[in-house]
Amino acid sequence: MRLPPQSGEWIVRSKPHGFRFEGRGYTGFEGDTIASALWAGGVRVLGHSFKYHRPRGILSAANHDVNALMQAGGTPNVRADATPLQAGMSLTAVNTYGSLERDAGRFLGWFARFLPVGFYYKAFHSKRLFPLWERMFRAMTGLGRVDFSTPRLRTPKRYGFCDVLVVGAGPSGLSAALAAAEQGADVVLVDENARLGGSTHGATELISKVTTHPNIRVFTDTCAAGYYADHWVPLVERDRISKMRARAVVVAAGAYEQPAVFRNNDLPGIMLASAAQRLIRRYAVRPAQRVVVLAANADAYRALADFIDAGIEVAAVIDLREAVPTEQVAVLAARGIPLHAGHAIVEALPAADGKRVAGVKLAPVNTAAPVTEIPCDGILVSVGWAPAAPLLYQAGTKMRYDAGVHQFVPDTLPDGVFACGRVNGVHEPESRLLDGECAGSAAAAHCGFGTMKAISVPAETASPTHPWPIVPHPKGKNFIDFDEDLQLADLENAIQEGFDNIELMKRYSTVGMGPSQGKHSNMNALRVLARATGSTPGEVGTTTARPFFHPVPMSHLAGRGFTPERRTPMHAIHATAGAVWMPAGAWQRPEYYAVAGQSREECIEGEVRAVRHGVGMIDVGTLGKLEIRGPQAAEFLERVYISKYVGLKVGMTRYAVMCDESGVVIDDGVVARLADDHFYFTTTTSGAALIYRELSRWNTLWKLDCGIVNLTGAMAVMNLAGPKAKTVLASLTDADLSFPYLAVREGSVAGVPARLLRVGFVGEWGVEIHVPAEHGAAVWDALMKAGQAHGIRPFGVEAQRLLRLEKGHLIIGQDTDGLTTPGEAALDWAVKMDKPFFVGQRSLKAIAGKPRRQQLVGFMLSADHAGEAPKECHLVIENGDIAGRVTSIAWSPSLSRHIGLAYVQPDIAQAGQKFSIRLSDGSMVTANVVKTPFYDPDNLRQKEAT
Amino acid sequence: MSAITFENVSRTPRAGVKGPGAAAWLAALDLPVPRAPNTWLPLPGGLIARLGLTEFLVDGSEAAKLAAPLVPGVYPVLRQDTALVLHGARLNELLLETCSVDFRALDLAARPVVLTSMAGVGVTVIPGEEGGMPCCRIWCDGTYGEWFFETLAGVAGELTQPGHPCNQGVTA
Amino acid sequence: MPWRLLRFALSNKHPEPRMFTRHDQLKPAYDVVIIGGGGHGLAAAYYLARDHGITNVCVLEKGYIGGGNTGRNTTIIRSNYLTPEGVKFYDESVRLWQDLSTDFDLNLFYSNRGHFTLAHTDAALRTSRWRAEVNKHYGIESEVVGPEAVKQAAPMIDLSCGGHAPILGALYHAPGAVARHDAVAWGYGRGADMRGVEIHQRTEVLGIDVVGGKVTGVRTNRGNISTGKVLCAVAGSTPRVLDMVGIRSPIYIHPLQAMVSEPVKPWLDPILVSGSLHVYISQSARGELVMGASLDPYEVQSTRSTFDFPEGLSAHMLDMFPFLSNVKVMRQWAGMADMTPDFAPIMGRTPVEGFYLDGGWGTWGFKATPVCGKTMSYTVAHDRNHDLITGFTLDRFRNFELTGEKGAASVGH
Amino acid sequence: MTCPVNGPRAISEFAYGGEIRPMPDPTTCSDDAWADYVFNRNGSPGVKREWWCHTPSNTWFVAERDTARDVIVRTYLYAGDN
Repeated sequence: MRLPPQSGEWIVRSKPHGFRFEGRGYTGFEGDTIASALWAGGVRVLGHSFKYHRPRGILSAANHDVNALMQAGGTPNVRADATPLQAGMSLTAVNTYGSLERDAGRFLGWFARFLPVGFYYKAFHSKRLFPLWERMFRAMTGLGRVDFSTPRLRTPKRYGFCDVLVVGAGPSGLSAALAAAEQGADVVLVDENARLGGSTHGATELISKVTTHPNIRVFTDTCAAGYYADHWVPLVERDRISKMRARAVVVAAGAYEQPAVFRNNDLPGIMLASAAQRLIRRYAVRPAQRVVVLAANADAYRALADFIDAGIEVAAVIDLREAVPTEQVAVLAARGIPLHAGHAIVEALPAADGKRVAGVKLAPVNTAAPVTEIPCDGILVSVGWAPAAPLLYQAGTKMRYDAGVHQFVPDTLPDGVFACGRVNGVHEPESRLLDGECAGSAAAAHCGFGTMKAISVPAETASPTHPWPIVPHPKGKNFIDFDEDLQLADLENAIQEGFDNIELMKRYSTVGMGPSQGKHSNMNALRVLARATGSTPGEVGTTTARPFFHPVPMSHLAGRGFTPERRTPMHAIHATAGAVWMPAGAWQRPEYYAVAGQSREECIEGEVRAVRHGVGMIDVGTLGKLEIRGPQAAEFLERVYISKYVGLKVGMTRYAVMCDESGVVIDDGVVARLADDHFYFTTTTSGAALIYRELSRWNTLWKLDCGIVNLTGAMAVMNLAGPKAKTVLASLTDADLSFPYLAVREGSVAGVPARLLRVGFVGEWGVEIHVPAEHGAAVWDALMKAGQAHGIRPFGVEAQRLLRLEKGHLIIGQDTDGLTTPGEAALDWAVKMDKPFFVGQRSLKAIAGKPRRQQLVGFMLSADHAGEAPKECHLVIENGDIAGRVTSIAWSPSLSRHIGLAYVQPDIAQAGQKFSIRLSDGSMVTANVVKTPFYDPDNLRQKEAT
Repeated sequence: MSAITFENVSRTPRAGVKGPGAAAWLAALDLPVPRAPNTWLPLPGGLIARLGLTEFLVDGSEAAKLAAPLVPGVYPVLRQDTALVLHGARLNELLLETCSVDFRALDLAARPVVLTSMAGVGVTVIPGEEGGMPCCRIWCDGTYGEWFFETLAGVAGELTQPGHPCNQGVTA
Repeated sequence: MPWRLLRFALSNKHPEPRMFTRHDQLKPAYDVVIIGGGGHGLAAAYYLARDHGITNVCVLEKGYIGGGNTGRNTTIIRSNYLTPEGVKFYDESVRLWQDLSTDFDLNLFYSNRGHFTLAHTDAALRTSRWRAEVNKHYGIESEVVGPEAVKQAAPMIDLSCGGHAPILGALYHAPGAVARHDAVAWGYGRGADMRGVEIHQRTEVLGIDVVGGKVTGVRTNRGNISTGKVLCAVAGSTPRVLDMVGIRSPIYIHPLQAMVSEPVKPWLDPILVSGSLHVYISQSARGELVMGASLDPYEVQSTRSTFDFPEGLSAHMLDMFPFLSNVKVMRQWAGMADMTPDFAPIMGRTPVEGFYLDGGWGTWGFKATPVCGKTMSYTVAHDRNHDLITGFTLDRFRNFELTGEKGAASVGH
Repeated sequence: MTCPVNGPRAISEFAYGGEIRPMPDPTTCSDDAWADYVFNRNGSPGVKREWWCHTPSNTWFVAERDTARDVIVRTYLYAGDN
């Protein structure tokens, strides 16, 4: 079936590639597609259809032959008509049970009449049986198989920039690119084919001008997958994506040739004339020996020449048009090819095995005249085109139906978007060059390069598209959608059932919803609907064309998938100390430090003990750290926190709670006053970035005389705590450590300037040491060394959680939720309603009168509690109803009791009251409400070093 | 194809300052003050960059000058960022794969400073040219530094592999 | 082979009658006008006619029925919410769902697949337990399970999620299901139509007449109608209709995008949701992977697509399922979501007499379709809020009494 | 999106801060008026004045944006309500 060398053929005959299909060996050439190589090898059945499992061959050879999807090793749904052949490929058809030869699914064809449009909506739905039917469907459905051993592929993704992006390198695209480049624009030209030229073959002079032009970058084998706002067009290449940002886009995407609809129009051997031309010119493959050409336009007669040159016997030309232009008639006369004008194919005749076409039945259009038969092994169809307009639609182009060319054409184009060539309704070869030059020049001018050339493009003399290439047949099998196996009657029935709107018809019949997204079916479906509803295609309109133009692999979309990670300056030290990490946003924090031979619990308990009885240190560098300076710094804090800061003494700190405008607690931290006009304060780890941004917004609005600096990444922080902490620190600092609880001092630690905040979060004498990040590791090491004698231990997030719980301190986000007010969280003491203003104050005033929904309380389980303890978020149950929930609970080694925090109804929130907690298994546990702190109620330990 | 060289210059002295009075204060310290936002000027042994409207970064020995007593409307900014200098023929490709800014469109003569996001991390970039090859100086939050360096180095490594999809001349 | 199909086979002419009667003109007056021919509006019409005998009703649809969020969602159905109000409400919805196919004599492909909400942080795990406990309290199957249970249901998942977000556990909700979304609108539409309700497509409401605080009529591009009762069921466009009657609301519109892969042989049975990775995924009866993520981060009143969306979602998909690298995404689309401050809907009577609201549906409207029809038809028929929706009324905001659904909604759909 | 200070950037570099809504005087306004300010939104499509922040530089500015078409009309630094 391989033809003698064709001029400009794409195959490299010196490079044969062996490959396997359905277990048999074949040989093709470098440059072949899978489909062309198989066709050359005499294979006619490339796959089976989705629903009826009918044999299918090549239809378009233009990347929408969805019936020729193949499994290539681990890769599903490989498009044989567009995928380059590689040596050693092992391929199978996707939609078969068993093999293509013995497809157990063939029986579905016999049941076709049992499966009318939407049949699955109308049956199988008895509540009892549906699961069984569904299992059957799921066994039959789907196309290719995913291979679970496929590794995550990280394909590169890059940004790209250009002045003019030209989509499509056919004649109009080439001439557009050249025109734009000539005017000085930086041009990118993309085409999904391996070579430039589009449907024209050769056009070599223009191509070489384009490829050698310094202003033009060419992307072949590349699909412009969609149009996005501001002229962003992702260019999908074989192994990467370039996200192209253009200043102007020229859509020269051409048109898809459209099939004719007649009985058995899906038999292998029936293909679009353009597909046959591709086989011949690119791959030197003879589509068939003896063909009938179904024509309705000039393109068909141009194609004829190719067929004849390729030595194909053209048995007859059947032309849907009554009046065939004389020059076209002449083409046939010269070669003695019979012409049947005003005729249509009413049926294609299958060969005995039903796996290829063996002849046609034709009859005059719209008459009951006798039918004649012509034997042939191929039918080449050229009856019209549909614009490849998805990008234009996505860009917001208004399209209109042009009855002159029987297609939708751009009516009003968005700013910076241009169209030319077939997609623009221009089909005559010469006109396409002019139209392209015109669009390219306009696009360049739009970007400020040169002025737009005044070029007049002659109107089409005859329509390249037939308005009704559709022939009904009582026995059906006249397919409109080859992806979904939809026949003419299916659409007519859908319309009759009331789905007489293009979108409804699509959804009900699934026309155009297959992998080719309606490239060969939407236009004919639309015509059927228009005729059935007595409206014009223009009135019916088209469905929305969503991205992508062709399906895009997830690996390409995902790219490398950057997931930034933050590390404190002490990260490496923690790692060597055996830290077990837990994620906290972008951070990794030590949950605890593993000790050989000890369980998680033992490790954590050991860390707690170290803090309670000796000394421990935790890295709290993930806290947000902000600095605010200026005459109105205090005023600013006064407005964003619920407590008062104007009166805060220099050298002192104060707990700080932040609400949103509805009075809900969103963050907390500590504010330290370093000078009258200078504060240093912290936020929660998770809140850091957002709080800084929000505070910046407030100050943009308020314009107070102060400036906020974000030091979160610039400062390392460690909390040194425990009865021996003071001793340890004293050995490394010049600062006088007798300063009181909640005070702040500046001094040097291990020779590094530091801010020392006397805090009590964990309930022992403790100090937060803030130093510039570059010194963090050194200071940590020095303190650990100094602490060795005192059995210092680094402690992690879990130990800190427990220590703070013993002190009854809450954690925002764990002991509060999206609706918690300060009052509910037992923070009334911090709320200063007598301030002139703070964010959330007015809302708190509004709800002050209302009864409280819930109240945060501390609770203990009885000392003799045995068995399972409640978990966080177990519910509090009162007389059978939900009365609250546990937010924190832990076994306190210091108190040898289970202690926790819970939200409960106010009427059971008094110390001494009892409530019950329900465990997951339904059993109840009694808890006693107690005052917090649980440990060291008078906070003596954190105030004074012991 | 030549590799991309990475130099970690995080140790060079650095200081920052921001606030409505910052520009005047710097001028009073005899430092040249970039007029336009997001531009920089060279200094003996370093540079001064204007980040946005009222923030400045002094990189190099001159940073010491910022230890001078503050005046109202001037707020010091402790700089602890990771600072990298990247240089090489494939640098532009590296930038295209990690950042949405078109650095080639910038006019280097205008000494631009670019505040953007690279591989998902907020960065300050000063693009330049050296020995006919692109180079740039990048600052990012030090706590992202390690990951940022590893990630960029990883991408750069790929870019030096022949056959890598981004190494075909046509799109370079 | 079911007998229904035999019947199709034995007659050459397709026997099915029109599902929706064509009405060339609007009547001058209706007892009830329903704005919005999506699932909610058609369901309300259906139950008004079926349960309350009110059939002089018209449904006005600007485009085509089911063309809004009904046809754009990812068809997930579940009831494992966080608040008592939410749980009871959605539980009733699931109950109704299970019988709809039979009620309609139309196969909705209601497919019970089981629903996992993956927890990647201890905070998420806590929320999961909170939801599970509340759910169980109201008799709903819902429990916290460990990573091994996730691995069992989806053996091929990468529990470490590429190392970024290890799966610590999940909230498992056995009743979780998916359904063929378009068919829901058609089923309710046909049912309402059969009972005399008029469905008018391509009919746009231009204004609503309010006299003395009371609804008197509706103005459309096809003429004016007088009516005393108007139900607004246009989630995604609610504020525009509320403006017509001068009601202010907290509703703001953010797009929610989704995408679908090429069909592949079924490999994923359950529905998986990851709050941290912003992924939800199920595999349809066609073999397509239906995937969604979180809302777009800013207000937009159009269904435009962005490229950031498939990029981000695919990256997170591959964190969970690296082997999907070669699977191709076929199509992306978007819907417009009515967001509210507390992630709960706004339903029931309003300050304008005779004007009833069914909005604020955020990203949970599809699963509520049947119960909304039930409760809103009751509310309209009796001019009294149905018990199940008293927690969702508009005045909760004026009273600072928000519902606490935020916790549940924040972990996905 | 064009930041008034940093120029045109990919939308991914920006954070949305919601519509700019004047706050009623909390000391004088009624509870209802306050609740309206806190919760209610102008949810209909149209050109709105919004807060946007260029996150790499933490620059807050005003964008006038048509939310019906997601088209930015203009951007400028905040200079007080008007």
